[in-house]
Amino acid sequence: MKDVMGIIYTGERDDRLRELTITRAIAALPVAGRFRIIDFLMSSMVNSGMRNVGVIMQKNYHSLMDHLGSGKEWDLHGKNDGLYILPPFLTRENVGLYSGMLDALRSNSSYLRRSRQEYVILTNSHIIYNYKFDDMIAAHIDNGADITMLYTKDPSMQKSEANTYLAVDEEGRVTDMEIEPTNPSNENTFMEVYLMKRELLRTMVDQGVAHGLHDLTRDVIQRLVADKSMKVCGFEFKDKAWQIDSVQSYYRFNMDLLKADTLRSLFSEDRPVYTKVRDEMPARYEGKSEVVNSLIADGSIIEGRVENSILFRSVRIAPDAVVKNCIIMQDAEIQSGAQIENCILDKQAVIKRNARLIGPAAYPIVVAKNVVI
Amino acid sequence: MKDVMGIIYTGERDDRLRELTITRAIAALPVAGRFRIIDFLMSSMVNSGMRNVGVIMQKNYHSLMDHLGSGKEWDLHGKNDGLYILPPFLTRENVGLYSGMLDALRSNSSYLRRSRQEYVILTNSHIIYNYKFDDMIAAHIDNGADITMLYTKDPSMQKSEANTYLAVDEEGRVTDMEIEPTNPSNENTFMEVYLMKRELLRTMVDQGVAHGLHDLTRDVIQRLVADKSMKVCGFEFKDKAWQIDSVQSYYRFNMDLLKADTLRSLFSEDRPVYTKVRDEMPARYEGKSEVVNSLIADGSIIEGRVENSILFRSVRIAPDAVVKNCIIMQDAEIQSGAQIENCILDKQAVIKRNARLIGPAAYPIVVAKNVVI
Amino acid sequence: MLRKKTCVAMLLAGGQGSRLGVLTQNMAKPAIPYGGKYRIIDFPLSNCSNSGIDVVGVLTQYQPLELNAYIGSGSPWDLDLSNGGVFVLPPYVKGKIGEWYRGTANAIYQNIAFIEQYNPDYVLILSGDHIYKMNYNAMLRYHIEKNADATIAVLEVPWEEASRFGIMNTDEENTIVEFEEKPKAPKSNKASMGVYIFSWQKLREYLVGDEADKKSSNDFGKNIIPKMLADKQKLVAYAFDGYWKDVGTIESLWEANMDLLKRPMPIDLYDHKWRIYARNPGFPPHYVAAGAIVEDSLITEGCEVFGTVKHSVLFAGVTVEQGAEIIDSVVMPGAVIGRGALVRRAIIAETAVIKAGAKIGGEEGNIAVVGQGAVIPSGIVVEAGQQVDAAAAEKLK
Amino acid sequence: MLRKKTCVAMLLAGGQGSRLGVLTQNMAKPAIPYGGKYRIIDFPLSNCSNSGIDVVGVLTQYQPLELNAYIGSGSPWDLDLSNGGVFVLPPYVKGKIGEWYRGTANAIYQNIAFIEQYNPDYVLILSGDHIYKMNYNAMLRYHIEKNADATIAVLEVPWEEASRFGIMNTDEENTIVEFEEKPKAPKSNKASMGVYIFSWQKLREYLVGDEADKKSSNDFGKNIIPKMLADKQKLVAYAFDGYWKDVGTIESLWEANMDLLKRPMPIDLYDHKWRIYARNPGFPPHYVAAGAIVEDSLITEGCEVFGTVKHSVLFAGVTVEQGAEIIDSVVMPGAVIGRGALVRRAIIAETAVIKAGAKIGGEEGNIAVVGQGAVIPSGIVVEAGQQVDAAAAEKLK
Repeated sequence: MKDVMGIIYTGERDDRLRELTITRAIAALPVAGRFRIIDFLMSSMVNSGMRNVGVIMQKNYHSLMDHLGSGKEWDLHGKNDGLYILPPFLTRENVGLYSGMLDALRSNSSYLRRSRQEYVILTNSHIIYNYKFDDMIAAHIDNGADITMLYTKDPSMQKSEANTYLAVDEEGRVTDMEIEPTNPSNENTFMEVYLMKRELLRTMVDQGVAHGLHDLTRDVIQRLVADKSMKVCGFEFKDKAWQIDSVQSYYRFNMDLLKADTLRSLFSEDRPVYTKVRDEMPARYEGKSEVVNSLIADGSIIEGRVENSILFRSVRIAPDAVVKNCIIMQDAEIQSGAQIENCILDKQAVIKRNARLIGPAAYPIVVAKNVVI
Repeated sequence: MKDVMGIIYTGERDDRLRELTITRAIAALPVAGRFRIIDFLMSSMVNSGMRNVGVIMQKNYHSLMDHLGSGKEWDLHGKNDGLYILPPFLTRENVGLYSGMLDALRSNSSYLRRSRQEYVILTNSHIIYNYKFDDMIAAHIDNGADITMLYTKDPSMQKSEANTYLAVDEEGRVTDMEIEPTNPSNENTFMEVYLMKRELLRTMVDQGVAHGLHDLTRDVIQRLVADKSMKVCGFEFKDKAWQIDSVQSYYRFNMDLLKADTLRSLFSEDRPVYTKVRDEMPARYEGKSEVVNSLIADGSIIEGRVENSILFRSVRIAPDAVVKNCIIMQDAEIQSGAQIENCILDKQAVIKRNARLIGPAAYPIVVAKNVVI
Repeated sequence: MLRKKTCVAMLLAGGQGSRLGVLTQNMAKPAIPYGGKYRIIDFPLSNCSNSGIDVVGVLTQYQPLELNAYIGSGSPWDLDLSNGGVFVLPPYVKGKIGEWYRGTANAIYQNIAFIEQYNPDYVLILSGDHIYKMNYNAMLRYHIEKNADATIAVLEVPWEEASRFGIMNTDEENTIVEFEEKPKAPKSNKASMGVYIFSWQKLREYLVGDEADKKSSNDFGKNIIPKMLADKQKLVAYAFDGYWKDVGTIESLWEANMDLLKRPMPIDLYDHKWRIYARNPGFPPHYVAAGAIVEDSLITEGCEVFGTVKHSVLFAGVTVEQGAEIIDSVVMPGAVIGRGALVRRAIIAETAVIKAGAKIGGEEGNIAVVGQGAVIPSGIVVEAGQQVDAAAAEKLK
Repeated sequence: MLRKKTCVAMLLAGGQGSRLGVLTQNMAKPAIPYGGKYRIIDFPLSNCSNSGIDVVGVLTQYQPLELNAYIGSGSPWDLDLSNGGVFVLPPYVKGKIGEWYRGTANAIYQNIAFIEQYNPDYVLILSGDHIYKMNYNAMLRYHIEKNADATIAVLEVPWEEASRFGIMNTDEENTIVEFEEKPKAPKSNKASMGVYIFSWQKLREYLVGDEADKKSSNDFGKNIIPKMLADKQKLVAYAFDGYWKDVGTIESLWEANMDLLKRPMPIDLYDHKWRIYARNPGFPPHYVAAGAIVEDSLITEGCEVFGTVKHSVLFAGVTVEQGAEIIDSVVMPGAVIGRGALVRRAIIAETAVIKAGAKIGGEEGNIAVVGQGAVIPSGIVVEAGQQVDAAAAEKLK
């Protein structure tokens, strides 16, 4: 498994995530009380034995870079291989804005060239799962595939309009691809994970860019499937995954974790999820605290009532405050007597004494970073 | 000394370095056989006990980022403090091109804010020295200075037209600053090193930017000196330093190291210079090799004649090749019978069998990266 | 090849900690979990890291496995350095013979070569038994300022307890004029904290001398310090007035955990300028189910609480099943408290399992202890003050 | 808390290496410098790193200080990991008693708990005495494919030398049918390289059995392997045909260094896909002055050469003064060869100083050795085959 490298592309569109992505890439979105979305991808790769992971950055990557740091939390701080942060370099040839993944890969072609692994796994960064890629890789080799695409039949993954669907024959070969169809003719949602030889990706990038193409899936892979010039296979992912492309799907994912079974399966002991450590002391319950069906991260101090909610690190819930169906990010504070419901509070947000903020269940209120209400 | 942080600005103009800086910042220029310019600054800071170093990147920073990696070589890969790579972030407020150091600092104001050290040392990246800042810091505190500027009387440092000169009174206070004068009225060349409290720098950046200023030295410090509103002191640097701002000065610095005394004083044992390690085997002398007054890095294989030259890592000198007064960077190759003199070969350059390339001593020929002659 | 360091720290972690009973059966004392997510050694290591002391030798010879794995490359404390870092130093064979550490001074003596690699001016001697936050660098500055040969950190203890400690009698300039180990009639209430700074050349000289003295028990408190005093060396006391807790017994370990539930906490673990670092197991936030009750407690990431937790400290990955009740207790990493079990005034060690309906401890009396990995069968009662290790638990079936 | 690993490596670095004379006086054998910038242990550690084996226990009890400092956090080999890494494992006290390692098998036996932390399927046993590049992962795949209980790496040695080795007699499927230690009439020339892979559960069983056998000398070659063969366990030979050199004696260490001067080198150290990593002291490139002569040699960064160097290996930071002559020799880090001194067929250990005009070694005969830190006074002659340590050199004055 040292022979597979990973590339994570973090340049997805993020308009439907509103205030949550003003200052951060989707990959850097805080989730599940103490993680960022990219932690799941990085950990999946590392737990699969991969030792070389490149993260292509596009815009708003300050918090992402900060989070990844030296890669140490993922044991990716080696002098050989390790974590490679690939921001859009401002050079004579590169103005820093990619018009698609092919473009982004071309700008980082020297990284692709210098790497020593035989295979590469290429992913986007807006789907959350915790997965060992071992079976997918074994199938790729067994099938003699040129390219393997990971897909899922999970109905909850079919909700996005921007999905790609794969028709897969009984031998596992992809026979047709539908990109962003209104009525998909099958249920196989592409998970935005490609596996192929590194050399093949290099050739595809060179050729694609030389022919003025930008979009890997639409311009290159779909054509290869259509003209059958390469063996493109599908591999089914049977675990649970979540697509984060809107405030609603972000909220839903977090709330799903309040089911103990879902929580346990996402954070299975043999696939730990690594993240930046903050060294906070354990959460502290004081006075008349009352907590029901909630996830609470270290560093929090709870004196009020918390129900069906997720508290990130170092959140303070003052006495007589009531928090219901909320996601409250790091260092936020709910002052005494305040009451909030169906809200997403970004970092350092403050709800002042006796304030009330109650959103509709279907459309949670987002309180941006540092805002005081 | 844990109470001082460092900020290295790498956005200097580099036009006079020609091909050498097409794809790299000055800070990333290979020097002295196995180092990059920034190694001297980073090591000086680390050897002075500093544990938090930010490197502001501007353009062409791919190789610089690659070189610095996780900061491990400088023991700066900690989870607290450590190395912070600060590329120009593309956000709504920041288009990625700084119009001066003030601007660059503003874009990285959150780093400046979050850091915990009381003092900050701010430097450019085109002057090479190996220095412990301890005395400068002690003097700053003893003098009760608001700002301390490092300067040198070394005549060889007075050659650049872009220098700033400081008039310093007997108490060490800077009474006048001349920026890029044609005929400087004193010999105190500013070394482009500032020391001040972190909070003071933050205030200056905020105020400066709020008033539409861009240039820290010209727009802010010079005014403070003029109106005496702060105590700006000078501190004399008495060791050897080299300003790298042209192909000539680059060549001269490297050639200076062929004097054993200069070499020993720059690489003094108590101030080791750290750099990225490449794990090459020792240099190998084979057959009729002949080496005179030269520096040879590990990984090289020498079968020909080398005189007054500097060979970087993994350079190959074939039998009957003759190399004189040259700087030959990593992985370059001089094939058999070739003859070169007064040349600077960038990485992976190849001089083919029996080729001759003889430049004028005063104006060495630069052979760009990957070029085959 | 190694760079000179002004000060090197040597952490004495060799004791068997036999007063901690079943808790130290398979584990060196400094590896004992404390405070929901720490181990005792996190405190001196974090203090070193925060004080800018970046060479730490950990002297150990007893069950170092867990400690070794816990320390690893030193990265949680930013001590994974090329120039310095944290080193576990057990005894080794020199020439033809090897010998175990005979006493605290002998342990340092045997590692003189380790220390001299860094050519330090000062050596900081620490022990791995105490919970406290302390700036060793401030103490070092004091040592230098006073031009002392040795500086000993002291804490003013209540007079009535002074006779349990090593007491330093000082003059008005904090120079130590007399040292009394557990005096019956203490003349001062300044107790030694077991934190010493020595000027290295001086200490070296005394270590060599002490080693030559066949009658010496090679101990800092019993031999080195009294000898230095007798020789009129300059020993000064450095006053510390923060929280300091010796966790050498079951009762004191339990108390130290309970101290964290006080309001305000007597030791501030929220201070971002002086964080206490720990190796992080990487769990998700803790989960409190509907129907669970949690009051006045510390709960760490990775826990799942379905039952009741009152005035207790739960470490990472503890499961409290429905109807289980935990009161005034300390439950260490990965332990499982089964349905309807009752745990009161007890310490449940790592990965122990309390099966449904078992009862551990009582409302009063000494603290009950269930050892690492012990499985207490359903319905069994472990009385207050009782200690049950894994082997003993096996026999309860 | 630690993650499962498929394979854990245990590196036996405990030997005193007494056949290396003054070179191992203050240093464990694996820490001996080799090849201009390596130490012997760099080879097995780099092999592990390149093979993707990222847990390495280094078993040592003899003078581990230099080794400990050299290994540090493991970063030169990318083994400074949170999940795994390199650990120095000396003996420790369990319960009330501590015991030193009695043999290679006992050393592993004493560290069963270390191994089991990672719950491995396989254990790779290595020694710290050999120079070779080997993909242990390929050997592991072979072990799995063959469904073996143990796999032993073997090298075909010249028949005339076979009686110096442990020889494996195999059937046509590479199954080992007999093992003979230094046989007088060898039936095969397949010599054991001291590299074993065991299925862990099987090895564990044999280690426990061996420990119970009071007559056993607790050695892999003498006890474990013969017992497994006697019990008809499946032992297979894994053929290796690259460069492999035992550097257990002065002569073989010198030869191994001289091997690197051959054209082509018998071991390829330029291979970027299988780099041998080493801790780097951070020197500038080496300097060759006008008037110096360097021929057929390896010179490492940090050297300064003013004299003559022929067919020799110079480690980092060596100084060769004007008129000094070094021929057919190995000069270890930081040594200084004074003006007009002559060094021939010799090994000069770290930081030794050969003063002006001294003569070390001769044109023939055994290799002369000057020990670590020894200062050979001006004009003194050290004959071929003579070994002078620092103390002996002191008396030469």
